[in-house]
Parts: sequence; structure tokens; C-alpha cells
Amino acid sequence: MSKAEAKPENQFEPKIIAFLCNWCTYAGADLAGTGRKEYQANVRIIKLPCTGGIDPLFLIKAFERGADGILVSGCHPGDCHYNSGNYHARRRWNVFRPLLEFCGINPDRIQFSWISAAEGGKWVETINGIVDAVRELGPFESYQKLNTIGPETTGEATAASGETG
Amino acid sequence: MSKKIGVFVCHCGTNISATVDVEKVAEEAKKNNPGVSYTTTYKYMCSDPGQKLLRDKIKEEGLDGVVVAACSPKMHEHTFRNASKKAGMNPYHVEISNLREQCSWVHPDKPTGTEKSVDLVRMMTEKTRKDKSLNPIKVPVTRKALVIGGGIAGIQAALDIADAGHEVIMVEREPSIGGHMAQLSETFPTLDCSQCIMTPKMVELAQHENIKLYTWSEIESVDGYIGNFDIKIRMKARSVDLDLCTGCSSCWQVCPCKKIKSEFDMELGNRTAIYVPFPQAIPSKPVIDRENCILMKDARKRNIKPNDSKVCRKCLDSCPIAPVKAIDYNQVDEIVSEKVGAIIVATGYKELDDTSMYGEYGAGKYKDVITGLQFERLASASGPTEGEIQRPSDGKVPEIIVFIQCVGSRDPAKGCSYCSKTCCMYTAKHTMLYKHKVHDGHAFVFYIDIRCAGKDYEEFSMRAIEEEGATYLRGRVSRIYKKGEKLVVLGADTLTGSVVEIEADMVVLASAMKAQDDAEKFAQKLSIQYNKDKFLSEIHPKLKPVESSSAGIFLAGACQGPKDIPETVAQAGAAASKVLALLSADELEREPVVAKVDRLPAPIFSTCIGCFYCQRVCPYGAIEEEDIKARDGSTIKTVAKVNVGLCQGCGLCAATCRSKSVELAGFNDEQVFAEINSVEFN
Amino acid sequence: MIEELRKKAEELLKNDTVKVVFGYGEGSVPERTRPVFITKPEDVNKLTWNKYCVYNLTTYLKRQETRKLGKPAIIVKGCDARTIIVLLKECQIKREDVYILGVTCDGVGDPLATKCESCDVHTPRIYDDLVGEKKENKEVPFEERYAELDEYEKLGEKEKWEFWQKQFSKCIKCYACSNMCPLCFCDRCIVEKNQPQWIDSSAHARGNLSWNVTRAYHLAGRCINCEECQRVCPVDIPLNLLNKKLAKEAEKNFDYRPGYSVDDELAMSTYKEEDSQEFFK
Amino acid sequence: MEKLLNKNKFDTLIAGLKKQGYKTVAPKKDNRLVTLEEVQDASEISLDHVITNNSIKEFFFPKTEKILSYTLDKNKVEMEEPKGFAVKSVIFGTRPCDAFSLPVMDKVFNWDCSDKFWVERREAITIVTISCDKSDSYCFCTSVGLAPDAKQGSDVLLTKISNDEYLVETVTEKGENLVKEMESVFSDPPGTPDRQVATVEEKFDLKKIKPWLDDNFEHDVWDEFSNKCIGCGACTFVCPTCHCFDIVDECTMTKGDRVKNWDGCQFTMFTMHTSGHNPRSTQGMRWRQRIMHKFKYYVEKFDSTLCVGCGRCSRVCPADMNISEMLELIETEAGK
Repeated sequence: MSKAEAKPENQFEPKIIAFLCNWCTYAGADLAGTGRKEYQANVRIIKLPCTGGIDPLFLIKAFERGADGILVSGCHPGDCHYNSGNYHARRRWNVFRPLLEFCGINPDRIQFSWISAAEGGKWVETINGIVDAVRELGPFESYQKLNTIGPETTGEATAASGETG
Repeated sequence: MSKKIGVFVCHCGTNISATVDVEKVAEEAKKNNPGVSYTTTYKYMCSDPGQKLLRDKIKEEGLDGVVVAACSPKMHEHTFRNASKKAGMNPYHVEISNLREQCSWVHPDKPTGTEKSVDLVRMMTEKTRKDKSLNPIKVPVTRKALVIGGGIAGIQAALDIADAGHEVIMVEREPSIGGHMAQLSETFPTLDCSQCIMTPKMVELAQHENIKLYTWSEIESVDGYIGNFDIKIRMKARSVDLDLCTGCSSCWQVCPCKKIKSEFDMELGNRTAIYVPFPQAIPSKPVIDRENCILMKDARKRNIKPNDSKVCRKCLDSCPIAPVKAIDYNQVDEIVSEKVGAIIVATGYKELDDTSMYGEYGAGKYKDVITGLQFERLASASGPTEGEIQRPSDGKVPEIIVFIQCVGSRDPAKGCSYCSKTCCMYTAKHTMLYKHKVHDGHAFVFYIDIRCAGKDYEEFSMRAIEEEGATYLRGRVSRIYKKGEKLVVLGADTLTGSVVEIEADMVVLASAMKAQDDAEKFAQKLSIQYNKDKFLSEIHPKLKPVESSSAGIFLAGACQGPKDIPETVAQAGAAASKVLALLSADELEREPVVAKVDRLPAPIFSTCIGCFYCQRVCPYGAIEEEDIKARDGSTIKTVAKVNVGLCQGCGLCAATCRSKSVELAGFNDEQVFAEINSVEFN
Repeated sequence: MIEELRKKAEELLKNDTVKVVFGYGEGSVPERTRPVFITKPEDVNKLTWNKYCVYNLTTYLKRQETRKLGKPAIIVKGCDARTIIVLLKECQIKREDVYILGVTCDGVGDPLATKCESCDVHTPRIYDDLVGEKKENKEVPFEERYAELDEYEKLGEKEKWEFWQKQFSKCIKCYACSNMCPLCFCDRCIVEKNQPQWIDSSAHARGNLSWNVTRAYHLAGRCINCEECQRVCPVDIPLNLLNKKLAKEAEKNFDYRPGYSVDDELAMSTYKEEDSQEFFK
Repeated sequence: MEKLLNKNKFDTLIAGLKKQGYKTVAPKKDNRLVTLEEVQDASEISLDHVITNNSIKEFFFPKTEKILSYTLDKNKVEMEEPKGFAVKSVIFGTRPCDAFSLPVMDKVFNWDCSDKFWVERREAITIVTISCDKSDSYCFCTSVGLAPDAKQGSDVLLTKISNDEYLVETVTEKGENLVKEMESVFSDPPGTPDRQVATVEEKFDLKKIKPWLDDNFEHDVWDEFSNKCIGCGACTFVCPTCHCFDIVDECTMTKGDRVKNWDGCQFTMFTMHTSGHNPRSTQGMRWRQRIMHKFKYYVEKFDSTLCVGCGRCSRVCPADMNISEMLELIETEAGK
């Protein structure tokens, strides 16, 4: 039974932005298509040559634009088309992820994975996994609220502190 | 100025249109996007009429950007870019929305698929708005190749390239070319004499008008990039003038240092201090071993120039060349520069000689425990025993001989997990060579598995067992110890489950093929990758097996991993053909998806601050330092610069740069930003 | 010690080893010192040394105004000297272009600065000349060095978010944090790049979050926790907590501490095959 | 009108203001900072400080403010101006120097065209100032023609007369109305109140500054004094009279906001041209601009010094650059 058919009314549909490397995960997503493997339609893919080319700023921007969850996925360690791009990327996430967590952003909203060009099945599982997980977490309202520039910024700051209504 | 973008939505028969309302996608693309000036749908965009439609509309509508919403860009990005190019549009203004593999095929619900498709098209339209014209990068090519290593791999590759009419520089660090193959006695599975097939090739190479040979030389440095490598070669002091010397042999006959272990004979024979490694050496001209020559030792000790030492001048005195002798004690290392367009690395392997690793086998302790290559020398007609199988300790012909396979291979406990691939075959060959020479002798072989997967290989090994009567025992040897004149081999026969004890006269270890000791350093010199065992890495194990991670550098032979001769020769030929393709034109064209460090007018010059993190992370050594100079010649600042010849377009530098001063063409900052920004979530 | 410092400075200026000495002078109130740039030997008496010398003067190595003064001798505490090591490794200064006048230090600030509580560089690890009695650089255990973070790490996700939102909401985008930071040396900061504008320059909640997170991230594996960003923040955002958190992660994950050796590989420009990936799926 | 306000009536006052629909802003202590921000009741108010860390400026000219929203359609642009930004409020407990910054800034925000965001907020907000009962060495209001109990810019001025009591003086009609609205919390003042007002030493003679500035655009002192400046904008942002701003569009494909943000002349980028040329290329030039603007250009244009002597810039300066020291230095130079 497909998830789409089972979709209850008014169910929250999380918005996921995926940053994929061209050589492994993007090809893996293609393979899922070739194999007609159905999965949830909540993800929007941004393709880059390599996960090593993903600046953490991309992730911040994605949240600013209203993403409820983010997927970053590339080649398995040792398989990088550019030898070491994914290793450098992994190092980046090793510090960036705890930083976001420290600032109160639920790390489950960002998922990192290695999906090879042969792993169409893993792609489907990963997408369904993150969509379900983020659906569980609900909309990323706290971040999305940051987007409103109220008429009184100072008043808003107070509101953000949660002390006044 | 705003772009005029055309959006072409493909039905792909019904592959897309069955689950995506393509008309609606086209309509939506036009509706709310100021950049889109034309939209249409078509049954098969990739078909000839589809491509014609694209070309026609580019011209008619004056489009300067195109989004094709169709299958994966991996399928037809090229097709549509080429079509646009034909219509006079820069092909890098074409983007593909992947509506098939990543939407219609995976989302059967039509409204859902349509909604997602609208998004996907919008994202690509936004990216297209920021696309910039890119032109293929043209790199000049020096039509000359460098081959590093003069074993069979290097010789084969060099000959192939030279025969095709290109100049080849060959660099070999030993005094002679020939490599390991020249050391072998016979070769499997045909048992033809190694030197008989090797030496003609060596001579051919030496005499080839297109090949310049540097022996007793090493690579000092490699700079530059594909098509344009600058090579510095260190010609080590040979102490012999190669032009003058005729190779008459008088010098090495008079040399008083006669007890130096011969490397070529795997230390089973001796050589002199001035020597040629073996009679068929190319060049057949000697070199003075500066470590062992008594004159050189004296000069070193007294810190004087060698020629000022008078301890021994026998070789010089014996040299018949006049008026200037061919021997020059004072010769020093010389660095020569060469420019080449391509490089083949054929640096070969090294036989495992780390005896400490297998102390239980007594290698190094017991003279009669020898390695595979040593056995080759014993069996060779030109070897120290002239082909007689005699044990090193006392010259006795061994009546019982034990071969142990997988020494240093397939042994994760010792840190070497890989299979050396050749040992099963050469051990079988050794048992045969032994039986051919010692008719009543008995050969035992301890093995883990017998892996003989080449053409005629299985038959060959079965012959060793069935016809030549070698006894194969499946199991490992735990210990070897000396008992009188015998070596007691304690092993297990796992097929019968019994412990085997053999009193042998000689033991041959089928030692592993290892990477060269300096493989790691060497790879770093060339900025190519290597694996955990220090074997050099090909960029793709299946589809690019001879290409290294640096463009223009190719791999041949056992430097990449254990290989036998046929495989090595085949790979050398493959590497040569890659080089020939590269050298076939004066220029090569490369995809313009490369990084660029910004340059601005004075007084800023570049926002790069020169921290060179990009240089550190670049897998290709493609980031260079550039001094920005003032009019008076002083340096204002040093900033990064991308060498487009080396850059492979991964974007690692761009993501590492904190000030975003580096961008990757085709995925530049504005393009990625536009894509993220176009996701209309709220 | 002041006298010794002055004598050294005088000597260096007199024999033309350096053109200028970057040091501490008396501040506008007794509880403050201020950076001084001594170019004449007769002015060395303006130099002082006391517990209020909290500044990390190495920030003046990046400023064109002070670079113009010529080759400097710079007075550095152990912590400041760590910055010099990072600057050397990041190609911002050449070793021969700066004379390092190290001072041994028991801690600065009143009350004692947080950075001093877990100091393990009482004696600088790099210097040309050392003033003050050499002190032992006792190692401080990992937990102790990052103890300050404990109470914040313990917070729940929502509390963390609220805490930082409250802090960031104060941000006025004056950029004192990055301007003061000796390691924020970009000519054009990423926030100043407006095509595209990755980080909103506005001081609203969205722009403040992306700015503060990015500033901290850009110091990952580099920040030596001199705490200058936090000291100079006019609205008192505890910025160093973010830096410290990243330092902790870099040390935990990569076994790396910046500014301790000129020979190591910079944490964020290298990798190890065995780097943690437990959070990968 | 003069009245008396007892501290124990603060509660009633704040509650009363709330009831009357006022938003109340007052000094609030948080850790090391005392900031003017919205309070709900009097217990939040802190009065034990020299001056608040933030100035009164942000309540009239916020650090970030949306001035326009728009949506883009294929063929049209729709614009919407923000409404409701001027909220009826009382700023309670600000200092005379801050209050004085308002009339100074009125000139610039009403010159040429009038800035409706400023003007409407000025109308909506009533300023209840408390005279300074203490000062610190950074204060120099007396050097720029003000006093710790100056009335300019305030609607109501409170001055401490005992530990618990404040003398209430209405300054404007708006102030008088406010006092009337809250009549019940005030009582009659004593005949000869003992005004507890801080003393602020006069540091320089303002009259000598401008003539020197007129003649010394080029002078070594600019570079010498500012070489420790690290080029941050903290001084300009905490300043109650610095009023430069930048306008940016923050937008996606289909919609956006036009936003007005504080900017400052101490930033390198402030005067950077697209070409890369920067007419104020050194910190010395930027520092000179700050002084010139405050003590020469503004005086020439608006006949008013653009400095109220609050000393905030000196307090926050990361490098301990002290503006009154600079002015003292100018005075000395002028005397040479």
C-alpha cells in the first residue's frame, strides 16, 4: 500500500530539501526511479558535484526558506568520485551538527547518509525514513517564525524570549 | 537584464505524462515566473523532432536559457546541450528538471507528482536565470610521454607509444632496465625462458629512436598538469661516463671488492663494487656502488673528493678509453628537466622481505629458507648456481623441498589481507622447475587455496600435482626449526586434520608482492592516490582501471596491485593507448566545470585572503599561489589561483572558502542560492 | 616585569630589530588597559603590564592601519601566542615578519577571565624572547577545560533554542565580535557578500541566527578561545560558548587543538578515514 | 506642573499605564546589562545604574525595520506598507542625555522629507526621564551643553529627592497629560526639594572644537588616535544620535521585504564603491568622519552638536578609544 493512498486528511506534509552528490546518491535516486520504487514526494533535490562542495550555509538557507528537514547524502567513504570530498564533508558535519544541536535545532531535522549509485532501495528507505521522522517532529515552526519581521523588532525580541505574549 | 527562458516539458511517451499533468506543469512554469517567456510540452523531447523543436524555438523566441523537464540529466543533458549549441546558444544555459526518474516513476499519484514537478521546474528555471556562458577549456599538450619504471610494464608502454611516433622519456632508478621480469627463470604457464623474451624488448627499447632512457635516475619532482608536466629527473652519479664507456668489462674484472651481495641475484650471488647488475643489462655499462667501493669509502671518511683518494684506482687504471677515461670518480648527481604531456607510472612492486614478520619461519635466520624470487635466481641459467638447485648453506642439492604459499598474503593477522595473485602459479612452476632438475627430489606445498584463474593456469597447476608429483597440503605452517642439517617444517593438513612434520633440506616462501617502500612518498610527489597497502589507486576500479586520480597520469603494472606478466603487459598497452589518445592533438578540451578564485579591480584585486585552506583540501593539487604585484614589483598580497588544467570540478574549495571567494562554474554561488531560494515552501 | 618589558621594547626599537612594539598601555579607567603602538624608544614608558591586559593584540596583525607601521614586536600571553601559531599556519603572517615578545601570565581580568581558569599556556609556546619567570604549562583535563559548557549542553532542545534566541535577539550586527577576532581576517566577510546574500545583514531573528552560527562555524578548529568576541560584545552575548562548543567537538572528534603546534594539520583542511560517522545513516 | 512620586507607587503607575493602553519600556537588569525594554510590572524595573546599555534610539529607529513588503507577479508588483509600527508607549526612566537625543535627531528625520516611521513614533511615545543621581568617568554631558538633570527632549522629568521620592516636573503638554491621566499616583511636592543630581565634570570646551575642526581636516592626530580602532560599529550602534542606515531587499522569487538597517561610518564597507574604490580607505579617515559629523557637519547643517555626552561609545569600545579624550586632545591642539 502506498503512503500516498493512505494519506489521512490534513496530515502534515514536511518539506525536505536534499543536497546530493552527482555521482552516487543522485544516481541512486535515479535508480530508484528506474526500478519504479515508490516513495513519498516531500523531497526537493539540489544536485552538486560532490558532498564536499556543500557549504553549511546551504543548510541554513534551506531552513530559512522553510524546510522542515534536510538530507545530505553522497558516496560511501572510499567511493568518492573526487577521492576525498566526502571525507572532508563528513568532517564538516562533525562540527556543524553539534553546533546546531547546541543552538537548539533538533539534529533529527538534518540527516546525513551515504547512498551509492546502486542503492536505489536505500534511497527509498532514507527518504521515507526522514519524511516520517520529520512528520513526527512536526513543522519547524520555531525556525520559520524567525522569518517574520514585525513592525516592532524590539517587541518581537521579547516575544522570542517567551516571556510575553 | 532578465533572461528569456524556454521551458520544454517532455511527456516521455506516457512515462511522465501518465502521472504528471505536463500541461499544468508548463502552464505553472509560465504563470508566475518573470523569467519564463516560452513554454511547451512535447511527446519525446529527445527524439529528432523534439530536438528540432528546441533548436527552432531557441531561434524563433530568442531564448537565452532553456529548461528541459524530462528524464534524468544523466540521460540527455548532453543531448539537449548539444542541440542548443547547434541553435547558437551557449550549452551551459540548459538545465534539466528530472521529472521521470525522480518524480513520475516514483510518485503514482498524479496531483502529487504534478505538484512536485511544478517545484522541480521552478527550481531549475531559477538556476537557469543565473547560468553563465561557459566555454570549453583548451589546454595545450606537449606531445611527449614520461614512463617511470623500466620493468616489463614500462618497457611495453614505452615501446607502444614510441612505435606510434611519439617521444618517450623513460626513467629507471636501477642501473639497468628489466625489472623483476629479468630476474625470473622461466615463466608460467608456458615455461618459456623469461630472459629470452625480455631481452629483445630491452634492446629494442634502448635502440628506439623515439625513446630517451635515463637509468640510475629518479624522479625529483613533477609539476604542472595534464598536457603540461614539468619533470625534474635526478641522474644519480654513476661515476661512469655513459658516452665514453664501451662496456668492455675490464673495470669490473679488476675490482678488488668482490664480495658484495648482488641485488639482482637476491643476495645469493656476489658482485663487484663497479658492476653491471647482470650480463644482459641495458645499458651494459657499469656503475660504481658508492656505498661499498673502498675508494669512495675512504674519500667519505677523510671528507675529500673521491678523485683525491689514492686507496684504489684499479678500475680507472684498467679503463682502456683514452685520452679521457670513461670513469669519473668525482661525478655528482645531475638534475635534468623534461617537459611531457602524459605520464605512465610503472614502478612495480617489491617482494616481501620483512623477515621479522615471519620469525617463526626462520627467514633471515636459516640460510636455506629462501623467497620465491631467490628460487627464481637459483633456477635461472644465468643465476649464481647457473641453474643448479643448490641450497645456499652448503651447496647441497635438496632432496626434500617445502614451498609455503601466502607468506605475507591473505594474512590479516599480519596486516596484509590481500592476495598476491601470482604465488599459486609461481609455486606450481617452482615445483616443476625443481622436479625437472632434481628428478628424485620431493616437493611439498602448503597452501590455503589454489587460485589459478588465468588462461591455461588451472591446467598448469594440475600438471604440477598430477604429472610432476608435487604433494599439496592444505594448511598453514606454524613453525620451522633446525634439526641437524635439516629444517623441520611443522604444519597442519586441514584436509586430513593431522599435524604434518616434514624434514626438509630447503624451504621456499611464496613471498607476497608488496608496494615499493617509497610508494607513499612517490604518490605524494605526483599527487596521486594510493590505498591502505600503498598500492597506487586507479580512479575507477572497473571503468577507469589505468587512470590515476590525477588527469594525465596513468598506471601500469604491479605498482597498482599484484599482477602477473600477461596482465601487466595488457595494462601497459591500455595505459599507452590512453596516452596516445591524449597526445593525438596539440590541444585538449576539458569541461569548463572548474573552480575560479575571484579577481577584482584594484585596490581589492581579490577577496581571497590567502589562507590556502582550498589548497590543502584540493584532491588534485589544483590550487596555486599567485602574488599580486604592485607597479614597483613588491607583493601586495598572495592569493589562491585555480589551475584549470588540474581542476576536476568537485567544488571542495568553494565550500571550504570562508569568504566565498572561490566558485565552481556551473554550480556557482548564485546558482545554488537561486535553487534553494526558489523552493517555495511558505 | 614592566621594567623588563620596557627595556626589551626599547632595545628592539633602538637596534632597529622592529619598527613598532604592540603592547598594553594605561586605559581610560584604572580597570582597563588599551593597545598602544610604540614606535619611538623614548615612548616605551607608555607600556604597562597588569591583570587588565586581557586584549589579544594579535588582532592588530591583520589590520592594515597597524601593519603600515612596519615590522612589529608583539607582546603576547600564552593564549595570544596560540593565535600566532594559527596565523602562521594559515599564511597570514610570516615568522620572520613578527617579533614575538612572550610574557608569562597567571591570568588576567578582574574577576579572572574564564579563559584563564583552565589555562595550560602560562608560558607561551612560541616566542622570540620571554619576559617573566617561566611557568609550567600544566595540562588541564578535557572535562575541566570544557566544564563551562555543561550547564548549556544539559538543557533540552527547547530551552537551548530559547536561550540562544534570547541571546541572538540582542545582536545589533555591529560586528565587534568578528572585527576584534584575530582569526576573522577575511577582507570581505561572508556577511558582506551580497550577490548572493547568504546571511541577511539585518539584525532580525533570522539574520542574527545565521550570522552567529556562521561566525562560530568559521572558527571551528581554529578558535583558540581568547574570548575577545565575548568581551567586546556590546550586548553581552556569550559568544565564546559557541566557539568553545566547536573547540570541544574538534578536540573530541579530531583530537585537534589549534595553536599548539606549527607542524600539525589544520583540523578543517584534512580528514581521517576513521573520522566519526555515527550520525550517518 | 510639579508633583511628587514615591517609589512605592511605581507599581500602580506601571499597572495604570498598562490599563490606559500604554506599552511601558523601562530599564531592566539582566546579568551584566541594563537595557531599556518592555516591562509588564514595576518589579522588573532597575534604577541602580548610571545609564542603560542601549540607547533610546532603537524605540524610534529600530536596528532592523521593514519599510515595505511586496509580491511579484508575472506582470505586476504589489506593495504594502507596514502599519501599526507606532505603538502608544511610555519610556520610563531614560536619562536626560538620551531624551535630548530625540530633538537632535528630529532635525535630521524631518529635514528634506520627513521619515514617517520616526515621526509617528515620536507622536506615540511619551518620555519620562529620570535625572542622573550618579555618573561615571565616561559621562561628559556637561561638556556638550547638557546637564544630568536637563529637560530637553523629555515630556516628564523625575529627579530623586530622597531615597524613595522623586520630584516630578512636566516639560511638555504630552507630559502634563500623562501626569493628569495618572493623577492618583502623584502627590504634592515639598516646598524646597533636595534635588539629588550627579555632578559631571566638564572635560573640554565645546566652543574650541569646531574652529579647530574647520582647519584640520588633514592632521596626524586622526591616524594616531585611531590606530587601535578595530573598525567595528559598536560605537555608532550604541550611540543615541548616530542615525545612518542601509536599505536592503530580502526576497525570494515572488515576494520580498524592503528592510532598513542600522549602518555605521566605522565599517570599511560603509563607503566602499562597487568599483572597489573606497574614499574613506583607512580607519583614520573613518574616525575623522565620526568626529567631524558630530561636531562640525551637523552643527553647520542643523545648528546642533550630534553628541549628547552619554559616553556609551567609550564604554563599549573594544579598544578603549575614548571620545572625550579625543575632544580634550583637540582642545589641547587648538590651544597650541
